[in-house]
Amino acid sequence: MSAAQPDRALREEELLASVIADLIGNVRHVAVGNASPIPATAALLARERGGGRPYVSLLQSRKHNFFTGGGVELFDCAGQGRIDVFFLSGGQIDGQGNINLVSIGDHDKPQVRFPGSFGSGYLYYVVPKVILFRTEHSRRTLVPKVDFISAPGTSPDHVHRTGGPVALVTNRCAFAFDRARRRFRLQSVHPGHTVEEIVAETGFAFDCPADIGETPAPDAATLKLMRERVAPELAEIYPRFAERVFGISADRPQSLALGA
Amino acid sequence: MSAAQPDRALREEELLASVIADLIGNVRHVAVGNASPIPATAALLARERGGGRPYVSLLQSRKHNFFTGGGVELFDCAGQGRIDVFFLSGGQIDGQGNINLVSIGDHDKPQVRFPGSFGSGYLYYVVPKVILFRTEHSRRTLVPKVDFISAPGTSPDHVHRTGGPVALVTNRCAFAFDRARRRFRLQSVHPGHTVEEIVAETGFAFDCPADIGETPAPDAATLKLMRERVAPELAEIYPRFAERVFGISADRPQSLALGA
Amino acid sequence: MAAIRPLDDALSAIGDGCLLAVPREVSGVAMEATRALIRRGVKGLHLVTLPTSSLQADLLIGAGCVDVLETSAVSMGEFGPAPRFTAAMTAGTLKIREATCPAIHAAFQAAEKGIPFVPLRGLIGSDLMTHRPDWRTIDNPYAEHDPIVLLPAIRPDIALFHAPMADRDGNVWIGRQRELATLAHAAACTIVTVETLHEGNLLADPTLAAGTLPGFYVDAVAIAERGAWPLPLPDRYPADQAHLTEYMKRAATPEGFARYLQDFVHERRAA
Amino acid sequence: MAAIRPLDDALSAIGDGCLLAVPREVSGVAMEATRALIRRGVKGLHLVTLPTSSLQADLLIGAGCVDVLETSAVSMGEFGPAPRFTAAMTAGTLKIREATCPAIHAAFQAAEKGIPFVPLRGLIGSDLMTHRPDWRTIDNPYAEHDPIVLLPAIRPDIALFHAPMADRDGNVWIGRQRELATLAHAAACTIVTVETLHEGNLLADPTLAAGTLPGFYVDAVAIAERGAWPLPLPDRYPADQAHLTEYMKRAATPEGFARYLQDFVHERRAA
Repeated sequence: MSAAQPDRALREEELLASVIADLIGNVRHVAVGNASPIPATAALLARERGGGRPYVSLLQSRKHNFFTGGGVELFDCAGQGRIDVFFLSGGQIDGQGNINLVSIGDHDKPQVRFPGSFGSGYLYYVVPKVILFRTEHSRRTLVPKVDFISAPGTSPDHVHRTGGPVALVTNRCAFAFDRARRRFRLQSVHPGHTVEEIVAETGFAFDCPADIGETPAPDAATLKLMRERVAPELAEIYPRFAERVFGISADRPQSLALGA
Repeated sequence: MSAAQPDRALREEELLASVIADLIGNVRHVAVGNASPIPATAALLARERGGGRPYVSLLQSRKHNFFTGGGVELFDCAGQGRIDVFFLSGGQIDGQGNINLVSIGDHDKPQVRFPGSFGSGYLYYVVPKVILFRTEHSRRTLVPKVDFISAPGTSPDHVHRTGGPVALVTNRCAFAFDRARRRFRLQSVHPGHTVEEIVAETGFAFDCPADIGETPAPDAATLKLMRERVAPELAEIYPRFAERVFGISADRPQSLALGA
Repeated sequence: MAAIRPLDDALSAIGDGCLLAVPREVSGVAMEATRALIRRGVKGLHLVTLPTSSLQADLLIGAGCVDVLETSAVSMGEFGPAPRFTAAMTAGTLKIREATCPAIHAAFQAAEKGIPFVPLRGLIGSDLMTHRPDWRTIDNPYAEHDPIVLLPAIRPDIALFHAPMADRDGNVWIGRQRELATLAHAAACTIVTVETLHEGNLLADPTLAAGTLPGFYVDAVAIAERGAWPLPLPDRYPADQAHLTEYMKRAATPEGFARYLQDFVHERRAA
Repeated sequence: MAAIRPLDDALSAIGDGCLLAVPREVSGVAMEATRALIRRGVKGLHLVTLPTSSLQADLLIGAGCVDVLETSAVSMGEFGPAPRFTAAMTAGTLKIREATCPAIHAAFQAAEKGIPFVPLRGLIGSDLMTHRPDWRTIDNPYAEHDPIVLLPAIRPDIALFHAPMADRDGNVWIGRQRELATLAHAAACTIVTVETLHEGNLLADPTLAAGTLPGFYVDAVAIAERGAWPLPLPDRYPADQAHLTEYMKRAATPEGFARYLQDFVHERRAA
C-alpha cells in the first residue's frame, strides 16, 4: 500500500466523494453496490470521520463487508429496513428521478445497451436515502424521460415504498430530490461550473432557487483522511480507480507506487 | 458404548423397527423427526443393510444429520422432493389416515393435550412415503374420526399433494394405506396377536383380506445389525430408549453397561 | 452494535407483553436467561418458538410468564409431555396459536426478506387452518385450480438464544444453526447469551466467519457459562438427563413445580 | 452422491438447451469448466445468473452457446461494459429476460422451498414488469389496496460453480457464499469444480461444517486448480487484472474475440 501525494490539486473524484460523504449524514448503515468507486470512497470517508459509524458494506469487498449469508443478505437487510443509504446511477436519469440501467432505443435491439438493472428495481424502493450519482453530466445522460425505467423515482401513494432518491450528484453540481414535487432542485454548483452551464447541459427541467452556492471543497482534514486512510482500502476492489485517482497500487510496494 | 446381549428374546421395539425397515424399501433419503426412536432404529437399520444407502437424517442428531442450513433445511429438502420416507404418529389416527397431534375434546380447553403438530401439517403432503407408527394399538388411539386433524390422510384431487401415508405400524399389526380407497388394509399380524383381536381393538373400519399372514420376525443377521451396529448409534439422541431396549448407555463405560 | 453486558442488563429490553422468539432445543436455548426472566417476573409474553420448544416454554408457562404461545409443539421429548404446558392447556388458561414447523420457519423467513407473507404447500384440509384465520388460501396465479396457503410474516420484538461464543464486536458464532441468523434478521432486537468470549474478531477468519452471525444484528450479548443447562448445546455438551428426570418428577404437580422454581430458579442453583 | 470425476466427465450432464444457473463473480465462478463447455461446443443454453455475471456470461455469449439470458446485469466491472454481451444485445441476437438482483435471489429461494412463487417488494412501476409477464401483481391479502409483485420460482436443470475445496463424499466448502447452497438446493443437478480435495470429511468438524454444502446435493465434483481464473476466488486469489485487460482489448471486436477463444479456450492456455 502507498500513501498518496498530500499536496496535489483536488481531483474531481475527491470532490464528489466529499459531497456524497456529507449527504450520507448521521446514519447506521451505508451499503455500496458494484462498480461504484466514488460512493465507496464516500462511505469509507464517512466511517473514518464518524469513528467507525456508520457500518459500511461494500458489496464486492471481503474486508468491508460483514455479510455472512451470501449475496441475498444485502437485499434482505434492506428489506428489513436496516440499510439507510445506498447509491445508484443510470445510463439515463430523468427529471422525475427515474433511472435507466438497461438500454436506449428499442429494448430488443437497442442502440445502446447498459449492463442491466442490478438491484435497483428493489433497493430504490426500500432504502430511505438513495443517492444518485453520475459523473457525466450531459443532455445524453440527464434526459427528459428515460427510455427504460429500471426503477422509478417515485411511486403512487398506494404503492408500498419506504425509500427513494434524495440527491443526484454529477461532475457539475449537486441536486436535491423533492419527493413531494417529484423533481430535482439544484443544490450547489461545483467549483469551475455555472448555473447557466448546468441548465444548458441538463436534459430535464429542475427547480433552481435564486441563491445557489458553490459546492464546498473538502477541508484539509477530510482530504487527508481520504487520501491516506480511505484510498488504500479501495485498492482491494477498485485497484484501477485507486491507482488512477490516488496513485495507489495494492500490487506494488509503496516506494514504487509513490513514484507512479 | 456397550454391545447388547445377542441371545435375548426379540423385543417388540425390535420387531417394529424391522417391519418399518422393510417398508422403507429402496430409496435415496429417509428422514426421522423428533421423539421417534423406533423409526430412527429402522432408518439406521435400513442404511446398515444398504451399505450406506439410503441417506438417513435424524432431526435431533448431530452425527446422523448432514444438514448444515439450520432447522428449515429438512422442510426445504422435503419441498424439493428430496425426502423419500418420513415417519409420523398421532395421539389419534383415524381410518382415513387423518392424524391428530393436538388435542382431544374442545381445542381451547381440551380433555387431553398432545405436544402439537410438529411438521406434520406439511411433511404429510410432500413426502411420498409417510409411514405412520403408533405403539399403542387401541380404540383410544385408532379412532373412527380424529378430534383435530393435524394433517389429513388424503386430499381432494385439485390440492397439490405429492405425498401421504403408505402404512401404519402398531404393536399388533401392520396396515397398508390405499390412497385411492382412502382407507387402511390389514397387511400382517404380529406374532402373538390375532385378526379378531385387531378388529376388536381398532376404532376404525379397515379392509381385511382373507389370507392375512404373520409379520415375519427379523432374521438373525438383521437382529445382529440392529443390536450391535444400530443400537449404540441411538444412544446419542435416545439414551433412555437405547438403555431400556438394548441395554446400552452412552454415559457409562461398556463393562458397566453390560452389567446393567 | 452489541457490547458484552451483565445478563440482567442484557435482558432489560424484554418487556412485559413483548413478542419473544426462541429457538428449538437443539439450536441453543438461553436457559440461564430464561431463569433470569422468571426471577425478574416478566409477564404477558407472546412466546413464539422456532419452531418447537421443550423445557424453556414449560418453565415460562408454569411460572405464569406467557399469555399467548405460538408453536408447532411443546414436548419434553423422551421424557414425555411437557407438564406445565399440558396443565395450562387442559385448564384452558393458555392461549395457543397452533402451527406446524415449516410454517413458522417460512413466516420468520418472510420477515427476514421484508415481505408481508409467503406461500407454503401442505396445510389445506388440516384443522390448523380453522384455528389460524391469518393463514389464508388463495388460488396460485401460476396454475389452474391450485389452492395454496399464505402465511403472514412473524416479526418478533425480541429474539433470544444461546450460542457457543461471541467476540467483543457482538459477532456470534452460530455454526450450522442457521435459523438463529433468520431469528435475528426477523427480530427488531436480538439478545444472545454465549458460553465464552472469543478473543479476536470472528469475521476475520473466513472459516469462522462462515458460521458467524454479524454483530450488526445483535443488540446485547451476555456471557452465561453452561447457559443452555440443563438443555444441550450443540457440539458442546449434552442434556443433563438426571436433572430433566428430576424436573419431570417435580413439575408433575403445581406444588412440585413451585418447589422446582424455588430451588433451581429463584435460588439460582445450578448443576 | 458425488464422486470426484475428470472435468469433462463431470460436465456431461450439461446438455444443449438446458437451464444452466451460475453465480456472480465474487461467489466462485467455474471458469475452467466454462472453457471446457465452449470447447465441447454446448449450444442453446438458457443461462440464469444469480444474480449477475461478468466474464463467464460474456464468453459463453460470444462463443454462441447462449440462446436466452436471464440476468440482473452483465458487466466487466471496472473494466467496462461486457463486450460480447453488449454486441449481441445491440445486434438483437440474444434473447434476454431482464431482472433485478433480489428478484433472482428470491426466485431461487422459492425453488429451494418448493413453493411455486414468492412475493417481493419494489418492482411496481419499473419497466422490468412490462418485460416480465411472468411477474404478476396481486393485491396483498393482508392489507388494503397494497399491490405486490409475485415471482415464479426458478428451477434450474443444472447449477455450476467453483469452490475452494470438496471431500470424497462430495461435501463442498462454500464458506460465506450461502447462495451457492441455494443454487444447489434449487437445481435438479449440481456440478462443482474445486481448487483442492480435502482429505477427511468436511461435515465431521463443526467449524468447517458450518460452511459446507452437503454432498447429498452435489452430483459431480471435479478438481480444477485455479478454476475461477482469471476471475477471483474469495479468500484465495484475486482477479488477474492483466489478463482481464487483455480480454477487454481482444473482445472489443469479433475477430479479436475469436483469437482470444483460440488462444485461451481451445488451446487450453492458462496464466
